[in-house]
Amino acid sequence: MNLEILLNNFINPTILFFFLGLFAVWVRSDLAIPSQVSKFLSYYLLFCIGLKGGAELSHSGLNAHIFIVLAIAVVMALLVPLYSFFILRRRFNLFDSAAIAATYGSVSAVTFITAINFLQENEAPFGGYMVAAMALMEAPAIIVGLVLADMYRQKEAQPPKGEEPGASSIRMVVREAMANGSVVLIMGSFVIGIVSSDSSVATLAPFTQDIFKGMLAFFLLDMGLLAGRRLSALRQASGFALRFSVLVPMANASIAIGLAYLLQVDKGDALLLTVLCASASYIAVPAAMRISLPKANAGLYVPMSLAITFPFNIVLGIPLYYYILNQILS
Amino acid sequence: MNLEILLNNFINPTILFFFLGLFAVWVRSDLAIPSQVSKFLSYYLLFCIGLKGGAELSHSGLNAHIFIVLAIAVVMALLVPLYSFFILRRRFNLFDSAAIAATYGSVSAVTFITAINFLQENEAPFGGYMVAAMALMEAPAIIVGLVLADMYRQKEAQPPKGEEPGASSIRMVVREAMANGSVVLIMGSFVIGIVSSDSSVATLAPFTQDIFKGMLAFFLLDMGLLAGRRLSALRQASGFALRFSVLVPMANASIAIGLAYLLQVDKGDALLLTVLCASASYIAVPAAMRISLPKANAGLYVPMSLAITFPFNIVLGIPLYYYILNQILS
Amino acid sequence: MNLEILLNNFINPTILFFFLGLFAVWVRSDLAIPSQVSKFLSYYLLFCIGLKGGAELSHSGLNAHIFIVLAIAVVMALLVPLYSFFILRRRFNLFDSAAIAATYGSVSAVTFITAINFLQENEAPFGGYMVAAMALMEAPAIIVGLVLADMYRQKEAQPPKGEEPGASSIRMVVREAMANGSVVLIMGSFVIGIVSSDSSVATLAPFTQDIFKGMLAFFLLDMGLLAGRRLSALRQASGFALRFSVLVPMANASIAIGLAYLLQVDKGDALLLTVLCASASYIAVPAAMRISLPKANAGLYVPMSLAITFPFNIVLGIPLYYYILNQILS
Amino acid sequence: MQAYKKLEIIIPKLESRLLVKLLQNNGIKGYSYWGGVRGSGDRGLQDGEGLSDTFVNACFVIACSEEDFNRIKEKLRAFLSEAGGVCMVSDVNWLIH
Amino acid sequence: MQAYKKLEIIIPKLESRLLVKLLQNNGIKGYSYWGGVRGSGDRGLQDGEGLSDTFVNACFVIACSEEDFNRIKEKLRAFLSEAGGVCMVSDVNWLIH
Amino acid sequence: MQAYKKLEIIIPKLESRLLVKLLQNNGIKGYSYWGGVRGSGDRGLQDGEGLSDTFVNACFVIACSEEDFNRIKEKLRAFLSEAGGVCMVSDVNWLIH
Ligand SMILES: Nc1ncnc2c1ncn2[C@@H]1O[C@H](COP(=O)(O)O)[C@@H](O)[C@H]1O
Ligand SMILES: Nc1ncnc2c1ncn2[C@@H]1O[C@H](COP(=O)(O)O)[C@@H](O)[C@H]1O
Ligand SMILES: Nc1ncnc2c1ncn2[C@@H]1O[C@H](COP(=O)(O)O)[C@@H](O)[C@H]1O
Ligand code: NA
Ligand code: NA
Ligand code: NA
Repeated sequence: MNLEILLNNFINPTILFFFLGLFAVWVRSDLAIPSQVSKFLSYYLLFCIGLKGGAELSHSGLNAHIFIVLAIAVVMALLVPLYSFFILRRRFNLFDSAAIAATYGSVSAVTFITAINFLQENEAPFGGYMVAAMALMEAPAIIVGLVLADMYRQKEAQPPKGEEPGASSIRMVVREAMANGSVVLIMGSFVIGIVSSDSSVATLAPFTQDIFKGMLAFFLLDMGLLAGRRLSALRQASGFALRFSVLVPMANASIAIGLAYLLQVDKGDALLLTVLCASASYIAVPAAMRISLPKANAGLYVPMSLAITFPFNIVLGIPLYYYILNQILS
Repeated sequence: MNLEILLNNFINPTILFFFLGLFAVWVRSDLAIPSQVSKFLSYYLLFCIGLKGGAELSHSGLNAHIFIVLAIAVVMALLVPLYSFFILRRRFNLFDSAAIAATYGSVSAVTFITAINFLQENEAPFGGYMVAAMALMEAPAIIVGLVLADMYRQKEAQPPKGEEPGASSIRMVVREAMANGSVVLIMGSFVIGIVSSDSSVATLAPFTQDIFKGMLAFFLLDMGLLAGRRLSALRQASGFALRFSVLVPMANASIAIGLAYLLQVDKGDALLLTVLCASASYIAVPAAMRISLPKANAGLYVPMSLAITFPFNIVLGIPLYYYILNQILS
Repeated sequence: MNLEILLNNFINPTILFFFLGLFAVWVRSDLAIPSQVSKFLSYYLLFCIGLKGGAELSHSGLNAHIFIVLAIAVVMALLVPLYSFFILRRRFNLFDSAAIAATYGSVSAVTFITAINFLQENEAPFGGYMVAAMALMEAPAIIVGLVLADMYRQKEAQPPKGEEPGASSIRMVVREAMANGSVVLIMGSFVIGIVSSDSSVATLAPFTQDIFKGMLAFFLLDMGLLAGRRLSALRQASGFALRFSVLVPMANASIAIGLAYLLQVDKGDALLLTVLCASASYIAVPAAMRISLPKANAGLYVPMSLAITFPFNIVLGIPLYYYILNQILS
Repeated sequence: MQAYKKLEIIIPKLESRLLVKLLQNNGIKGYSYWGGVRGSGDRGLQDGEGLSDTFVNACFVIACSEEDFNRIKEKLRAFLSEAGGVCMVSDVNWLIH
Repeated sequence: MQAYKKLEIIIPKLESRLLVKLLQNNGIKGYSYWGGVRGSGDRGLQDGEGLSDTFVNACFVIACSEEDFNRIKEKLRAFLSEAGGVCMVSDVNWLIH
Repeated sequence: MQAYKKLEIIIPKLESRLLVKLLQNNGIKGYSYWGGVRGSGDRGLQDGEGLSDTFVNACFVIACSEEDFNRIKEKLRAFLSEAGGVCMVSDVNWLIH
């Protein structure tokens, strides 16, 4: 077990397809995965991961350990946006700070799935319940972000948006975040994986497992294209924003690794937990922020999480975190 | 063989994904399978079922039994809309009655495919020619519905629609119903399945069979979403409409079961025939009615078939009909 | 080895699905593969073929033979549009001649992929590097076509299109042709196939190989639909255009077969080379011509290549070329 | 620039083929349209959902001369009263090239 | 034909649901809209890319009476100033059927 | 409300990138457009079919000041005469927010 895993990760075809996407943007190719196909691929991945997680949990059963990890997950999802917000306030306006904080406090499902793929390639086991951890971490950061924005906002009379005054109220946004398509799909598949018989889950395996890796590679090509297209927006971004996009995830990962060490979380689960903390949302949270904090600059928080933090995590972060966890966990 | 099959059907992952779709609508999730992907999935299913049916028929060959079943199918497709129309006329206006009658006289390909999946899980054989039965049942009900509407319509001078007076003439609508995408695809695949060599059909199996179940599960998720979204339209519907949506399919199923018993149709084929009679169209027929009977309320006949009859059949109907057929057929 | 392969090719399900597409258009069915799905399928095929080609090349390694074939490919890609242009000029205006010449000088990826499928079914080996040959042949014909159009164009002051005078300059068009999505995807996958380990390419096989044939069949259905829809445009086309669409590809094929014989190219590679020369572009080149030669009639060059040359090649051409190559190559 | 009538027509998508025919049969050579239009009107909500095009509209934009418009006016009216939908008419200038 | 106001509104797609609600709550029964609209304005480029609808707009077309328009005018203004986007108002004739 | 010119432009989709550039280079900051537009005109039928964008159009909507319009008018004309398509110009009121 050494740093070779980093290199192996790098020349992994799934990761290489991500770079192909970046490359295509760089040479200004018209290569573009149609948006509906993109969405299908992302739903497919959630469908498979949820089902698999549920099926695995129904084998392993529940234990105290699981609840500890889930608790860490939620606590981190509340803590990260909080301290991120105060770091961000030193340079950004209120709205941007709140939106970026929510973005980094929440999670990236694709990074999570890439980490699962990484574990499978390294034949390291992990608990199916981590899928629940991911789902649990999606919404809290949005709440924290919006509450912070609300608290610090000048108490000016706000222009009513739409008819209902509470149209974009925190309660509504939170409800929407929890009913977010990705969350419902992965948690639904998770529950279906738990209640379905082993044999019936097995009959789905050619769809959910055999072609999974190929679909992921194809999807990462798309992610590379999307990330590449957002890169140019960063030219106007401050050095502060760029540093934030790498350093804060690393700090979050460090805290997660520390907690995993203290509480002796299993290696595979520890990696996934770390990746969840280190990752930033670029699908669900931006969509929520666009509505609830329309004054925040989507041209800033999306590129930060999608074009910097995401590649950083899947290329360097995952193998790095895994290397460290291997050193410190038995 | 007992009522356990009903419960087994219920906790089958494919059916559970249908409920996940309903659930997602209920919690007002933004989960939505993109429409083009939806269409692709439905075409995929028809492609596979047609090919499989054709390949099986080329093994079993033709016999008198087959023609009996096909004849029952066509007779039922003409009879059902006829008596449905007169039941409906007691409460609905002419246009709605004709459209609903056509809807229930025709068939639902997805229900049919779900029934095939059910048979495969219960390791019950069925004849490939049933695919042809399905295709044969698609159009007749449309003709009957339009002829009825025409006969009872006040002979008022109708405003010409488009240039050609016969633009939406019955002949044209019928031609269109028979050239309907689903019919052409399933019948085309069926014929290709017949003429192709076994070995070449076998090389397609990873696509047409191995991942089939997963694609079906994914598609039923979509059907759940679509059905869920139409449910709300039923709040204004009369109790009569709701009762019709369950009782008429059951009556149709009973007649089909009776005929299957009389003519000693094989168990698997009998189930599929029953399901075809009990199912109602919510794709092809509504599209045809929207053009040929624009005054009929699509907000009524689509929800009836999609949000009531379809779930009723796939959740309760299929195992129930199968249970009964098992009792009465040797 | 005899003409039976032609018949076998004809009743191959993948080819039959192409005819099903034609048939659907003929009966005016509304069967239509959604455009985004269409694009996904074409990208999927390129993804798989590229990866497979790369993986195979990394086994076989480079040798002089390879460079000879690649050189033939490029020479043919420059030569074909040149002589085509002068043939075309006898009947067509400058713009149409240049656009058709570019179309026939370039290649059709789908024809190429169908030929690979044909080889696999006949268990004939071929070199992975042929993927590179295909990619190399995409752009040169566009350059030749545009240079010819430019040379023969009256030196009239052209109205500036957009701001930049060179907006649609040859340089820009060429850059775009080389950064064309298909080229970037297949070459990128090719390179990834070369650098990835065998084991990691193998884990993608259920996606890239097992379901490949089914996806191809489904895609050819779509191609049949597209070709069928363009057929009607040919009613106005001259007999000259129709003859050109069959005879020039056959002439190109003959030259390629001759060169393959002279230079003793391996049978499989020779077939692919022949098919590349005989095929005409109907995706990349038309898109390029639409921008750079907007005065050329897309309603002419697209139907010629898509509705005549493409079917001719996949139905008759491929088995015919293969039959001949089998006779003359050891 | 030249004065023209602009028609904007929103109808059930399934009727588009017939409207195209109506235009072609009446010598209207220039028109544009797109699908995927949701909306609400007399016939209730069209939410764009479903596997068929039962609940989705199409939008047509047609620039034509006043005579062209007068020629098809009544036919359009008849078409719309059967098929549903709206037709908005306004004046535009066509930037002739 | 009858004189109407035509509103053309382009807003971030994620706001469409709220705008539909605003229309419905204010008695506007007829409207049409579609997504997939790219563009540029005060809030930068909307390139339509991405897995969410963060960078894409929707276009609404509403034919309504002058009173209808006057009734929702200020509410629309408030909505737009919060959500972003544009509203263009012009006169049209409705081809009544 | 403020008086503006509204341009509605329909061109081959493959030309959109160039038109966007033309607008940007001429200081037009606000515009919207979408693809998937079928139609018919001088260059025949655009049926939206095919794997490339060869037979599909895009529709642009631009609200701009009269000066803006006058500035780009001739450039637009030249663009359209090369690329094909139509440009319709009308007057609108912009509901300023
Ligand atoms: N006043 C209106 N403004 C804009 N679009 C309308 C209006 N009325 C109807 N529509 C559109 O036309 C479609 C059909 O109208 P209807 O036949 O009245 O249901 C609706 O679904 C809307 O998309
Ligand atoms: N002058 C304009 N003409 C046409 N569309 C515009 C104009 N200004 C803004 N838009 C559209 O409205 C969207 C939101 O505008 P904004 O809030 O100004 O960024 C833009 O992305 C454009 O699609
Ligand atoms: N009179 C018109 N009204 C509306 N759209 C038009 C008109 N003329 C042309 N178009 C659109 O502009 C596209 C290109 O026009 P053209 O260059 O004339 O073929 C056509 O495919 C139509 O979508
Ligand atoms: Na995080
Ligand atoms: Na039925
Ligand atoms: Na060629």
